[in-house]
Amino acid sequence: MPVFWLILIVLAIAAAGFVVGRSRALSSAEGDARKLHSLPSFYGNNVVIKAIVPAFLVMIVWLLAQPLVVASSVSGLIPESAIPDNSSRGLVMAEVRRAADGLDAAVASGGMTEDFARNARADFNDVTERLQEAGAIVTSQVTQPVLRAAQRFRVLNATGKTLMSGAVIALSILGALWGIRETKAEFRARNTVETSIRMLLIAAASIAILTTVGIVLSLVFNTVEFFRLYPASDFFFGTTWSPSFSGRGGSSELGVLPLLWGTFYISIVALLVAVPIGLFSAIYLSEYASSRVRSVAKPMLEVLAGIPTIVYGLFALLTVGPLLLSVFGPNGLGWMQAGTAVMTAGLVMGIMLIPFVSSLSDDIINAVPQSMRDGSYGLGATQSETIRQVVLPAALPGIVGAILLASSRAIGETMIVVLGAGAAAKLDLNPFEAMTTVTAKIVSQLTGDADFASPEALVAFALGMTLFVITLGLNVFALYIVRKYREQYE
Amino acid sequence: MTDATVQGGAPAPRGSIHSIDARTAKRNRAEKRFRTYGKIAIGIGLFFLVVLFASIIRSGAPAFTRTVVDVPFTLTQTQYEEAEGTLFKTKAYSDFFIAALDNQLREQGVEAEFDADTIERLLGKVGSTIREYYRANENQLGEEVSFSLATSSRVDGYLTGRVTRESMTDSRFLMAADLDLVDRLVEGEIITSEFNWPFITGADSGVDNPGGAGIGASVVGSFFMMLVVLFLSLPIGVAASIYLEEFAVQNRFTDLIEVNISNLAAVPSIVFGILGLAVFIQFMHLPQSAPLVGGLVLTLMTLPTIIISTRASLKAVPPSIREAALGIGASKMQTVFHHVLPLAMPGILTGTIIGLAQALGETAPLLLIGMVGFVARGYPDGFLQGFVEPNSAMPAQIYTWAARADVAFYDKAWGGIIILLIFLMIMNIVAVVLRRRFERRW
Amino acid sequence: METKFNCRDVQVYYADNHAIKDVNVDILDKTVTAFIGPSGCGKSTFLRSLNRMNDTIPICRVEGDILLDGEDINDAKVDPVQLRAKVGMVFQKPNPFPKSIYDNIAYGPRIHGLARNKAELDEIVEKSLRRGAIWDEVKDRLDAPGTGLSGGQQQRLCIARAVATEPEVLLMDEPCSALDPIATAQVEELIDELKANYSVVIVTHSMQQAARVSQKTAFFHLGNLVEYDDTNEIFTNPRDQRTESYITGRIG
Amino acid sequence: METKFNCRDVQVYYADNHAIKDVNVDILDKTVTAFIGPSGCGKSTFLRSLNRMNDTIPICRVEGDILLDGEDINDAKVDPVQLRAKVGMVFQKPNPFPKSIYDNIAYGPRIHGLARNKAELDEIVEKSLRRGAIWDEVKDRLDAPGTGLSGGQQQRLCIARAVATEPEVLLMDEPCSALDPIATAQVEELIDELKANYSVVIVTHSMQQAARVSQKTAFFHLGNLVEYDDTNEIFTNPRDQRTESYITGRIG
Amino acid sequence: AVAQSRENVQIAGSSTVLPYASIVAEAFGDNTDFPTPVVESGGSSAGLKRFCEGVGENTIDVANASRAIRDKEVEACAANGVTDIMEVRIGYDGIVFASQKDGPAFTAFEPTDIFNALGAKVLVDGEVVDNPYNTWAEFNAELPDVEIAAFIPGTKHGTREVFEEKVLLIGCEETGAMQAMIDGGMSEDDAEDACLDVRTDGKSTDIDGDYTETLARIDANVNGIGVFGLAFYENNTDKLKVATMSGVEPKTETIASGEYPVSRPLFFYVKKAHIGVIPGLKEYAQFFISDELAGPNGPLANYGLVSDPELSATQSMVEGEETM
Ligand SMILES: Nc1ncnc2c1ncn2[C@@H]1O[C@H](COP(=O)(O)OP(=O)(O)OP(=O)(O)O)[C@@H](O)[C@H]1O
Ligand SMILES: Nc1ncnc2c1ncn2[C@@H]1O[C@H](COP(=O)(O)OP(=O)(O)OP(=O)(O)O)[C@@H](O)[C@H]1O
Ligand SMILES: [Mg+2]
Ligand SMILES: [Mg+2]
Repeated sequence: MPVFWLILIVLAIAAAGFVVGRSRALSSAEGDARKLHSLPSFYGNNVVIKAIVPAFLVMIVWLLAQPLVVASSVSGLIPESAIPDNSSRGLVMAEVRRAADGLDAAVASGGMTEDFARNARADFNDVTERLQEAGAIVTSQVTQPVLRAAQRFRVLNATGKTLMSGAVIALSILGALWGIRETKAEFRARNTVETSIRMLLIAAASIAILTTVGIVLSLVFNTVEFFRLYPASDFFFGTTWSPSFSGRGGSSELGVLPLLWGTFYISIVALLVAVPIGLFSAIYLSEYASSRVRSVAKPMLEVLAGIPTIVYGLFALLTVGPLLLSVFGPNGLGWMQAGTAVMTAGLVMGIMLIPFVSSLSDDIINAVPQSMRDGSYGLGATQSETIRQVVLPAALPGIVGAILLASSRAIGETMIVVLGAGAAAKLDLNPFEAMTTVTAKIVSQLTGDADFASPEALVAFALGMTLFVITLGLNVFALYIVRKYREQYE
Repeated sequence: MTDATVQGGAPAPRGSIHSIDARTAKRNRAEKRFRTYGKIAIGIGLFFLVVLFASIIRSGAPAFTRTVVDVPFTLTQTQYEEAEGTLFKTKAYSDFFIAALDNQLREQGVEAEFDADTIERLLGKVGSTIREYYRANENQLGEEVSFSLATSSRVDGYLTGRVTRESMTDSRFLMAADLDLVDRLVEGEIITSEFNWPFITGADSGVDNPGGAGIGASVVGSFFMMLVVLFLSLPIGVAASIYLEEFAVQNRFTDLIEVNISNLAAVPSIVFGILGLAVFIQFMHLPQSAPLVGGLVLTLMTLPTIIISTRASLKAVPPSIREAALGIGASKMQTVFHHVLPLAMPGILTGTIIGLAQALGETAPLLLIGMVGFVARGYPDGFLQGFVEPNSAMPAQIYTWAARADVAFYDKAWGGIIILLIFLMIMNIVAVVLRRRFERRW
Repeated sequence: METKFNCRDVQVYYADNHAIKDVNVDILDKTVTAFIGPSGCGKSTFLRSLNRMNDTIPICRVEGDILLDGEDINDAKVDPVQLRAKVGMVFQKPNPFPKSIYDNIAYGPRIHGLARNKAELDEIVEKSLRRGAIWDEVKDRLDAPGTGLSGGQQQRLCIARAVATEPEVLLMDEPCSALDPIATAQVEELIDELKANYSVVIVTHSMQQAARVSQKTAFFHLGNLVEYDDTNEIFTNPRDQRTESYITGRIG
Repeated sequence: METKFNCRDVQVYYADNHAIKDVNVDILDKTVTAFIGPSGCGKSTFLRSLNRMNDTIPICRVEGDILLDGEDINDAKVDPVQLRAKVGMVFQKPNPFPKSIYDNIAYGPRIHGLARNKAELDEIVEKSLRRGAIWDEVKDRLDAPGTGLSGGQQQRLCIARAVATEPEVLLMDEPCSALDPIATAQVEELIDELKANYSVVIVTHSMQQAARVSQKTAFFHLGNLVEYDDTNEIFTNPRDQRTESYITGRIG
Repeated sequence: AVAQSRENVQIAGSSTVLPYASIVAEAFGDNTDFPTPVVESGGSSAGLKRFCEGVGENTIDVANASRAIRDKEVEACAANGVTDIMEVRIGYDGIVFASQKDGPAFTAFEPTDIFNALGAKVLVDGEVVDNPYNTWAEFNAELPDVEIAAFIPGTKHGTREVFEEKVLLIGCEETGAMQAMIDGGMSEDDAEDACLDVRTDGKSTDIDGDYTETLARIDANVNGIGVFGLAFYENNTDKLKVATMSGVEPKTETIASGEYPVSRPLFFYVKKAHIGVIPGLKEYAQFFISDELAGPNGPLANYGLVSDPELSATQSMVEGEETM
């Protein structure tokens, strides 16, 4: 039975369980819902949860486990001799799977009867041909062991699926019955249901942790490998970043400091653009603008967040860079040598980040109760005084969140840096110099042509890890600050 | 009385409310300045938006027209069999067509110097269109069929002004002299311009075939990815935020989760690609280049944005609302879902809009899970296949086009950006309308 | 009269601030109990302890035993939700939901399943609004937001909302502070009516009101329960000197 | 006594709801004026019109002339900020800022530049808190947030906050609703003291309070100003039948 | 449901090979009944890394590379069970120097000019000093008297290697700087390394993006000179003019004959274990290097690939599934 149908059946059982649970709850209270501990629908939902959750859990585990079990048992059918020298058992198994799929397709398309498929003692050419006719992709002649294995594979899978269907449906019915049995007036159905929801919420929150673990794990091995090849002290305290193309044995200097400095500098410039503009936009939109203006301007600004960063990169390179150059360049103030610089990238990145600050802050500012503003106006404060001294402090946690999000985005941005900031890794104070960031280098080292086992390529993982740890530190600090200055209204 | 006066002090005479006193004037100026800053800020934002839009639209417009050669053509059964017998079949079809066109033009006595090579240079990749047609309509063999076949990108460029005789002096793809023939054919209405439907509906093409490039397939890819992102990141993000903000007790562990989430926001997107490759493809054996995997990776990337904004808006709901609900015997769950969440909805939707917009425009993580490059697989066979069949995504498509040598792809890239922005706006409209319905002050 | 609440050695702290000290009191069923005392003495704090509303204030800590019908409400087994459904509350600051007037009232009955259908719900809403003495003012605008009402109207809306869920005990924190005399009289009438089946605790600053509506009165001062007795006794024959000073208007 | 506010044909609408109808009234300087009337009759609405607080409610529309010292406050030239500095307000629902108690009070003086230095500001804060009759309760916790106070404390904090900016006119919307008799008496004393230099308008539901503190009383009913006269007159000899019904407790 | 068998050939690797692979993949889909292969970009490094991750359907079948696989990579492959690897050379990529069409005339270069302009340390009056030159004319009067502004491939690019080996190193030797360095007490290896150092004072810019970026840089700088692939240049003759190297103009013919020195081979690697398992894999490899496609008149050459004179050897190697 296809999984889709199985899901539908379980859902149907659950739906029936809901109705039964609900009505049983009502009848146990002689039709008077008030005598129940919880709303009747909670009793229904309790049954639904019991009918669905264990059944689906079993189904998922089964679906994950069955291929493994089947594969290991089928794989035993393939003698060592049937595995070509350069191949592996795994690849032959892929062939088996493909042949089994082909048999399925052939049966479905009528090119083969089920009997024939199961007991194809016929010669393999015929089978191969029939499979090909049925549109199955058969790469070469189906061999004896492969065909046997494929047949066994089909049989096992079919049995497995039948067993699974039986188990899942039985479990679902049992679950529903259990839920129905529990249904009595004094049963705390709401609490049970809410506990389940709470579990779900906790599970959702732990995804963040899992992601972090995943990231650390996917970075850490290569990072360790990198430090085996390249001294950590040179990496952390080196002031030069000049990887050489590893083809020549390499005399790379991979000091992270210039990259960190570039990251920091460009992000600061970007935030200096985005935070004031974003914050003032948010203030204007939520406090001054008419609702018409607001309803148009806010989504428009949000479009800025959705323009692909490559467009910003090109915008930096082709428009902003030359513009800055004409003012600060050799023909102007003489501070700038080329169009690509920290300033160029920072400015453009700032533009991209405006909606991160403006839209979120606007929502938060809007959520500050009107009575706070009234209190201030009533004392003769101007609107700006009210905003600065009453509304903004009240909205501070949210605004800090928005700014953190924007800074995170600034740290993680690549395209704009690559195109706008130049690729030079430099430790320099002049914002009109070209610099580059950790992220840009992660991408470029990872997507480069270097030997993947060389420090020049592995450094990408070390860079990722370093950035991860540093931002972690910054976030701890930010959390501390927010806790310290938080003001709670009411 | 006097005592009170001494204590309270007579109010400093404040004068008429019609004439503004010095201090108020000063404060009003500050107010005005503040307000002006706001206007300037919005102005700057919108100004850049307009500038960006203008340049996108200007650069992208040419992608929406194409030039075609309209000619009747007959392919015989023998020619068909001959072509099918070769390895590079489409080339054979193309050659037949060129020969036929050459003949036809000579018969018509077109006044220009040309030979088969000239015609080859003028045409785009016509072979596959012709082959596809006859493979599907074998009964048309020997009949005259009228084809609209794409010209080469240089002819396209010539008609839109990108290419001139001067600019082609050193090119071996189109000789300046070839343009005489183009002029004649345009006069004879054999070459015409039309709206570039294949661009909107088609899939990617090889680097030597800009005329065949379309964004359609990757729009579908992005669509499926966004479905995954929306249906995973929104519920998970909101659920996580609710747990952290409303249920979790403040302790080291929740602090850890909190810091973790903000930290995830700062993880470069390509690192999510590394994670996705390791977890979804290598560990979970999900198919490569599939929107499902892309969607999962982008979900992980979008989650922090949604969580941070949702938490901020949950925090902003005044406690009195919660007390009111709890006070009449609502459970915490009911309080949150019935009262707090609706009030936090605008912020949640904002987070969703921004998060999804970001996900929609992101290329880097897709680089590692195989959605960037050449994924010209056309449309998926069905809804569920849409998630697992190899496909590209709009930003990835744009990114690859922008890197190609032929400038015609550059137009396509900008055209693709226009489509992406249209997609983005359609996606946003729903959220923006919803958000407005939830907005209220209390 | 049975005891409804049985409070033994109740202490409440806001962080370090010891707001309620050693309070022992028995609150009777089918009785109106008035809490009086100067502003800031802990009336609201104690009231909120009775249905565990203080749980929502992170810095707040409650100690001692509070038994409702003999069961400890602070027991881990107790579901605060069920407790609060039984022990309803009207807050000192009116806090209508930012929803329509109708939905404000209907919310409680809906989550507690008090109405089988829309007609019954309509009926409950109307009855509650009438009992809250606000029906006439809002009957034409049940769809208008509850937050767009005048201060006094909001207060009555909150009373109606609390009554709609039919709690066994109703805690009212200065329910008439923003009401005119007539509305006050109507609310007092309601309290009187409720008394027949329920237990009502009311915080008030008006001695007259306390004297009018309550059978028992508790006088709080600086976190201490100074005196608890029949209302008559308290007002005519206070035992503690502080009580006397307060009711005669000498300490605040 | 000079006229402070001169109101002619004032109308206030909330969207379609005609909340204030044709109100004509002269509010005198150095006088306490009481607004009385049943809940929802428009007292707060009218009070808020006097310092243009209704500007902040988008659906609210005010028509007619309101002259302050002969100058139209709704004139385009008028800066509402300056107006509100002159005409201070205590709201019906206490709304302390989410700041420390000190900053709550210091906020007004700071923005109006009433203190030259920290010492002066400290002095103003202390004086205002004393006048708000709350100094003793909070003097040890000036750094604690204003939102962590009891209901009555918050109300007094808001009174102190309004007084700290030294307005010429003080509008008080039920300033004593959450206060015990002693605190009420202290606030009434403050009002009395303010009267010497300022004009005070107070909304109250307590006839006694109106009678005690005010020289003039206005009675509102369903958005109309029914009667406006010397307080004595109103309470002893009301001209309108509705006034009489109200003060004798027959209509609400 | 997820454990479906893969039907398409999955390819990843060098972005230099990507254009050619895309041409072939499209034609392969159009001319056969196999599904169009998926070609991912991401660099030779990432491509080979994924190639070496193991055998099986969840790994790629073909890795494109703009350089030959390294021994260490072969070892890493073997460690993961990827042992039988077919190396397929598809042709050569010519690397050219080009400047703005309307810019000053840089039309004739010698490697020495490039070295003098870009080397970190050059030989001036017999001494090795930090590169002092600001304009081209300062060391070669025949070159225009304009500011040096070069855009060279970043160190992530395979092109960089060719640039270093075939231009800088030669220039270094020819100017005598290398000898001077060795004379100054450096070992030969150190001197070679020093020759390859590029000045960091802003006259030379590393480009980490692709040629489009280089083009954009040159568009924005009249005096700029950049390094491009031949194919890219040929597609943009309207914006760029190309420089000769040692008097030879870069063309597919001159590069194929070896007259023009700066070029590199391009490869793809096939996992032999996947042949016969992944439908169309061998057919794809054969199709790629068929005369019709990779020959001198095929679409790849037409696009700018310098076809391999020894193509037929490669063809028979693929036919026989010979591994490295
Ligand atoms: N923000 C608002 N939006 C819509 N209607 C309102 C709003 N505020 C008050 N009203 C309505 O206007 C009328 C007058 O309200 P107002 O607040 O002035 O009454 P009030 O006299 O102050 O009453 P109370 O003594 O209860 O505070 C009432 O009917 C009220 O419902
Ligand atoms: N959330 C809080 N955080 C800190 N302290 C609080 C909080 N709420 C009340 N307090 C303090 O606890 C004490 C008792 O406050 P409570 O609100 O119980 O007084 P009350 O008797 O209700 O006064 P009122 O009549 O003014 O409402 C007061 O000193 C008050 O400042
Ligand atoms: Mg209280
Ligand atoms: Mg009012």
